[in-house]
Amino acid sequence: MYTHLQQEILELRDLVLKMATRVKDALGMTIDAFSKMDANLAQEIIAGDDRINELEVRIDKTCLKLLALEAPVAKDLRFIIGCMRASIDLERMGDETANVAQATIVLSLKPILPFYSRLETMGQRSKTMLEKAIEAFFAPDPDLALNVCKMDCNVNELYSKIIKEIIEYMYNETPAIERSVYCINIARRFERISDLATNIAESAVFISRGINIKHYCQFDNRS
Amino acid sequence: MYTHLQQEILELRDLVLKMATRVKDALGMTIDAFSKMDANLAQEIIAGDDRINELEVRIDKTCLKLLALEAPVAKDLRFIIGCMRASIDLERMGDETANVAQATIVLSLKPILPFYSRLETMGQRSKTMLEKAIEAFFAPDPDLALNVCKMDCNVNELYSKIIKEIIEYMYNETPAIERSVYCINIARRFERISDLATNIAESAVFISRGINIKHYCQFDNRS
Amino acid sequence: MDIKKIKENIVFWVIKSAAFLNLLALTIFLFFLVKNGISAISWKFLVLPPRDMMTKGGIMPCIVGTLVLSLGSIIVSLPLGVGAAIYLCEYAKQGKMLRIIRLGINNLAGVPSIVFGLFGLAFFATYLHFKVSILTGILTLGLLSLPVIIGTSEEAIRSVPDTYKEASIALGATKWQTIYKIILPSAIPGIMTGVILSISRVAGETAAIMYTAAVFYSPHLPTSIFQPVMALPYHIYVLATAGTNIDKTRPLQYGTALVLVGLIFLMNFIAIMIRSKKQAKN
Amino acid sequence: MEHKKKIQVKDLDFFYGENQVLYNINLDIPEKKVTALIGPSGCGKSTFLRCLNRMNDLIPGIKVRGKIILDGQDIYDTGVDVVKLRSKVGMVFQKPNPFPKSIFENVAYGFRIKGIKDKDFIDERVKTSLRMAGLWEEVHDRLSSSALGLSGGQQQRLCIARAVAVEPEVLLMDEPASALDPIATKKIEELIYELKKEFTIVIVTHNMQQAARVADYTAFFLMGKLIEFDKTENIFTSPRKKETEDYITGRFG
Amino acid sequence: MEHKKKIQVKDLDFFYGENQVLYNINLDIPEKKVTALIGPSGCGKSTFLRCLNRMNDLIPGIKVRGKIILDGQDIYDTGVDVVKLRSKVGMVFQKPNPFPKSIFENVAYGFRIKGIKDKDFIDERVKTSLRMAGLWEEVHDRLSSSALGLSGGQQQRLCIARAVAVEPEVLLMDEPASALDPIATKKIEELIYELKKEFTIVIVTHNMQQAARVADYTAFFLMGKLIEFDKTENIFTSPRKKETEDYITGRFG
Amino acid sequence: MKKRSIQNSISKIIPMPLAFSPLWPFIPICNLRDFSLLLNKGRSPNTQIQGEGSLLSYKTKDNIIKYLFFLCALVSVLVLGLIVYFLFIEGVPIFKVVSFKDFLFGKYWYPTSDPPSFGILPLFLGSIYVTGLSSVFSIPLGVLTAIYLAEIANPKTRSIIKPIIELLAALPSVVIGFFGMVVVAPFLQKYLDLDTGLNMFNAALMLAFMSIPTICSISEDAIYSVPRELKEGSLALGATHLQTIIRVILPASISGISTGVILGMSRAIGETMVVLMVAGGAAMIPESIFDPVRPMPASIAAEMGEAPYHSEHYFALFAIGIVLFFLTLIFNLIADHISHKYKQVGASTL
Ligand SMILES: Nc1ncnc2c1ncn2[C@@H]1O[C@H](COP(=O)(O)OP(=O)(O)OP(=O)(O)O)[C@@H](O)[C@H]1O
Ligand SMILES: Nc1ncnc2c1ncn2[C@@H]1O[C@H](COP(=O)(O)OP(=O)(O)OP(=O)(O)O)[C@@H](O)[C@H]1O
Ligand SMILES: [Mg+2]
Ligand SMILES: [Mg+2]
Ligand SMILES: O=P([O-])([O-])[O-]
Repeated sequence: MYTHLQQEILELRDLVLKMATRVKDALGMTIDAFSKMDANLAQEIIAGDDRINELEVRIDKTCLKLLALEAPVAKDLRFIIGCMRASIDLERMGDETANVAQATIVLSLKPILPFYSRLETMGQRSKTMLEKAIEAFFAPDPDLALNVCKMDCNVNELYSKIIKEIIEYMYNETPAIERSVYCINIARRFERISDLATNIAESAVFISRGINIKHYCQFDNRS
Repeated sequence: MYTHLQQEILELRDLVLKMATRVKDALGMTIDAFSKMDANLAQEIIAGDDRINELEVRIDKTCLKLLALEAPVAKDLRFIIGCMRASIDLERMGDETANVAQATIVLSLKPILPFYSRLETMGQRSKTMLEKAIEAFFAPDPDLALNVCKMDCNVNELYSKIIKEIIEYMYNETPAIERSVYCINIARRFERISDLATNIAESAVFISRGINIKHYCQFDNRS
Repeated sequence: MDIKKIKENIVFWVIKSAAFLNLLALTIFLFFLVKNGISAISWKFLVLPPRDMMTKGGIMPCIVGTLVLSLGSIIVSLPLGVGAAIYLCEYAKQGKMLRIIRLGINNLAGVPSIVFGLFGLAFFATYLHFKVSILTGILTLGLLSLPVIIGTSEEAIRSVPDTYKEASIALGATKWQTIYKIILPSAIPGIMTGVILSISRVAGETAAIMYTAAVFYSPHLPTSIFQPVMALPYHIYVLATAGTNIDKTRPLQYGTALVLVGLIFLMNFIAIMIRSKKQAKN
Repeated sequence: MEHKKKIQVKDLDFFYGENQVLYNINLDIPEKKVTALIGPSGCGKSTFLRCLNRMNDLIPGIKVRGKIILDGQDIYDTGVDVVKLRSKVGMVFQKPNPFPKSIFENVAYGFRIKGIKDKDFIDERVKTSLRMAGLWEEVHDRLSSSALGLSGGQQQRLCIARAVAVEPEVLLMDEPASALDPIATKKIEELIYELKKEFTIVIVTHNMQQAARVADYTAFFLMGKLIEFDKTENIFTSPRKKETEDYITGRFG
Repeated sequence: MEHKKKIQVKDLDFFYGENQVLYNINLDIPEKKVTALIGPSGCGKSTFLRCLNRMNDLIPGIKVRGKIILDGQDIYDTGVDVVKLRSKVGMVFQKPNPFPKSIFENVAYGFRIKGIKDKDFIDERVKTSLRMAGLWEEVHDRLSSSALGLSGGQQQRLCIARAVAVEPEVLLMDEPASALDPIATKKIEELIYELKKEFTIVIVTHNMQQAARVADYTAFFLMGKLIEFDKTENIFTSPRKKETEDYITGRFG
Repeated sequence: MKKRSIQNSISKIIPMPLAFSPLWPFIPICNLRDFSLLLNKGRSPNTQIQGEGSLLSYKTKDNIIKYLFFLCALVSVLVLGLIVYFLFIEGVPIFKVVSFKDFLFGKYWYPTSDPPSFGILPLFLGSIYVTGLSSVFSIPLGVLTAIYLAEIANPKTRSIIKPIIELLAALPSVVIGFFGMVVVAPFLQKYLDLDTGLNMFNAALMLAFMSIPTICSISEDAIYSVPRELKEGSLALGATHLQTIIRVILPASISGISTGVILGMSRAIGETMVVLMVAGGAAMIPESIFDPVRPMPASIAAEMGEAPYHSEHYFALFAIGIVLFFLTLIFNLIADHISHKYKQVGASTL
């Protein structure tokens, strides 16, 4: 039997998908804007964040409504809760892209610094993670999701290295200190984005298996 | 009539209260450790984060169970969802205190820098916000919660000022660059903590009034 | 639309007048009975035996005879009837045996009372040598009222919800404890109703006692159950058709009829009270 | 209220003899939406529902005060044809109550009493109605067998088909699924979801979750008074009145 | 299973005549917990429940295969005294069915049939049982009035008191709240929550939400087979079997 | 089991009527109090479900009780059998005198003339005619009144009239016969200008008066028990009350109504006293409804007194009894069949 709860869950799914796509696009654009030091594009990203926020509110509302009216259980319940969490994470990612875009605007006025390309790589990595996390979320594919969690370590390593590099650079190039600080911030943003992508992957595991892998990064902790 | 759902909600409330208290204490200790540059205390905080994470998992599980088994509506539902959100925020705060503690350990090896006291003030502010947010959450008191949201602007201003100050300082005191970067990070952490406190305050409004004030910071956006 | 309404009104009017006609007939009936009967009834009429070729005196032996016959018949039919009803409701399993028993009871209920009279005459009076006597009458009437008793008892027992039974069994009661402690107490008002109705039916029964128990005239009360008795319904019949002076005894006839009808109405009234009390309780 | 009002109830009081059971009800029932009436037992839900097609008229000694305006006309006006009103405001009852006739005749009943003879027309409408009630697939090959042979859930859908056949504008349902098992209930709920495309539906239900699932608007009654009327979503996420909150969260009583 | 097993059901098959309705059921019912049986209508829940105190014995032509071990003894052994078994395994039915006796006599019935005469003892036990059933406050001043004068919910609690009075170890309940309104239902649910401190409870329910609310363990039956048995929490958040998932999310049928 | 309490406890254990019953010698073994005490002796309750060997297990006792009740139930069948047996024993000898065909189709009933003539056709037809004629009155009146009571009358009227109708059913037939004789007959004679008021028409009226309550109260039960839901279902579809009665309520209760009608007729056909007193008693085939007739029960009742024991006349009367018995049997079987085949329908219960 095909129930209207299923219908509404599909609609919820569409909303989350839309939001995820927006965030993914925003992240892509952010990396673009950063690599090309394109202030206009960056401006666009900042402007677009509102629409992401709006989607978050709508998703929240839909989830609340479904929880209140349909008393969902099992898969349905897990999906709805997963969506609630994912929308929080996605919203935060949106904010982070806006932050990066903000920094990009400041940086675009000055010449580029040598570690920009490393930062871009990091951005790409986090973008890949986000893409995979979204894929895992909608499949839902717990194995892929676990992969995403594992990728997070790489990004963290990369992050540490870049920070070290930037700080070293700062010692030598004092005039670039402010910009370097911005860059540290950008690196931090990308690192956070990959963290958040990990969260989404965790939600994917939760949806498909009903288990919570937060703080564990493995399947078998069912009580 | 007194139902067992109410009983279980009280238990959930106790759990969240416990977690909130832990986080509050951790934040207090963090500010302490920072002001006294006490590496041991900082170590303790980092070790204590696990217990906060554990509480988050327990709260999540309880909420999921209540949603699945009790089909809560209205106040009960809002409270459970509020708790889910609050636990995510609190967990994140726990992480942030651990981050600050980490930075404190590094900084404690070197002499103190002039803007430490400003940072401490900022920490105190965010702590006040957290305390008020928790109070608003458990009362629940939407007006107090709204106040917390408004306090966030102050903290943000303070943050901008501090960052500017630190960057200026870096230009003059090149050897302190690395420590300054750490300090920027700490400032950023405190700012985030006040953001997260704001989130909790938003949850408080949601619980008591059933409206979502995310991205609006005011009551009247009920459709 | 209006045609519908008019049609409806006409039909309802017809229906109402049918009901009215019934009541009218009853009223006429009672009117004549009471008007002519009431004057004949007196204390003496009730307590004296008939005299002067039944043209004078009272109907005391008839009243006594009717009471003896009807109460006696209940003693026969009640245990058998309730027992049968319990069997049918509580023990019988679906099958051939049950079908046969049911068929037996249903058809026994339809046997005309005159045929019961013939049977009583042939079996009890002649074959068992009970003669025309109270005993023969009691047994005949008892069998005649058996289906009524079974029917009402069965209904009363069936109306005890199955869930009572299950509850009792689930508490660890045996089947007989359940029947005795739960089912019968709940069924008693229903059974009582049946008993009273069957007494009233038996009391008015004529054809079945004509050749089994009733006697034309006896100045004394019987001293044993092997003697015949006078009975109210038979007395009416005798006075009205076979008496020596039909017109002269007419007031007596009316009086006797009124006594009989009064007796029966009284019992029915009690039965109705019991039943409505029970219904009010549910 | 954002939607067109189909029925407006104004200052409705209702008495059984001396006994007042509805107090000053004001309520606008939106068109082509499902409106649920909830509340504890004996609060007057059924009574209110039965006011809407004057089924209460059958009970002697009732008294009605106030107005119930259906499409601009007060149904309690003198001169209103009750029979016509009832074919405009259909009703489905708690227990499935198909007539002891064939499935086809059950659905065709509404036409028979209207004196419609056109066989093709009736055939067509019976078919459409059974389709609407989601029953066609299950019964199309045994239309002439007795309706009593259907399962409880099917019988209830048959009753819905029967009510729908005469093309009412409003459908009243008094706990239409309370006698059914969960799967049959689910089917009825899905059916109501479909039917609201065509009809204005008012449903009484004991089951709050059911109201939550099927209704667009929910009215909460307590002791003959209308406590709160709002979008179902609002009632179940953030009711305005404490009584409503207590009732739906099970703290009541 | 973390808890002590009160009843172990092993390879249970059940037939009504030729018609098999339970297939190879294996299930351990934990002590002093509430175990709910859910499943679509006709899947054999009631039949299974009634196997546990041999109430099915009343139906002619049944056949049972397998073992039901209560406290180490197979209740289908020859030589088992069914009457004793039933006073050890009490039962509460779908519709409240107090005897048409006084409230006191209803609860005392279990002692009467055991031939217990000790008045003080009976008084004491009646009182305790009514307390347990949460009814004492409501009825203590009218113990000798008829039980039929109570409301439906009170009657059902009286039936629970009656079952509890003879100190059974296991309480079977077949949809104990399905005939009650939501508020009375809530009370019964809360009562079950209390009773599990003393008794092992097995409850059949049509209402999945009810199973979710009251049960510690849930067994899902489908067409006479036990599909899944687990902690209620797991069943309702992440069942292992697709059938269970489909059923509890309403996709079944 | 101790001896002391047996007598004492019978009356406590056995319901009063049973205690009086001829069956009581069987009953002491069911003294359950003693029994259950035995069962529980020396055992803490609820520790074991294993039964132990008590003196007489409750199963045996339950079986004996069951057997007793079975015997009670069997009495009806037994009696019916005896009735048939004795009717035949006493009735069949007549067929040595007259052939079965002549008996049934002979037009002359002169049992006392010489030679006697035993043709019961006039009696048989008398029964049929008088019953038929009474049905003409009783069926419409009975059914319409039933409809009135169940559907149209307001509850208060119904609660008054229903018991009155039931009272009517309890009127002894002899009184009705008496009424027909002394009130109706002179009236008919006077206003219709007849030779005698004691005739078929009068008898039919009185029989109708007698069987209306039967028809009415059974039909009323059937109509009234049509579930409210069905009626409301029809009204809610916009049907008028009359349409609802005709299209829904009557079809749903038709089996109960037919049962009532048939039972009413069966009662009329077997009725003795009324026809004995008012039918006029002429053993001829009637030509008009105002002719006197002598239905079968009347013949038996009137002549049995004069027929010498085991005379031909006596046998003949029993043979009439056989015919009457089977006639009513057929009616009852039909009623039975109808009420079984068309069970009362209701709203579905789940
Ligand atoms: N025919 C009637 N005569 C007199 N009083 C009535 C009648 N029907 C209902 N009532 C009373 O009117 C009040 C409201 O009854 P109603 O049936 O409308 O309640 P409800 O909310 O539908 O309850 P439920 O949920 O039990 O169906 C109750 O107190 C009831 O006792
Ligand atoms: N007395 C009986 N004789 C024969 N078959 C029966 C009997 N009782 C039940 N059944 C059959 O056994 C199967 C299981 O019935 P059961 O009553 O146990 O189901 P259930 O799961 O309790 O259903 P419900 O939820 O409707 O109570 C059904 O198919 C039913 O038709
Ligand atoms: Mg982390
Ligand atoms: Mg923000
Ligand atoms: O994104 P952050 O919370 O790490 O600043």
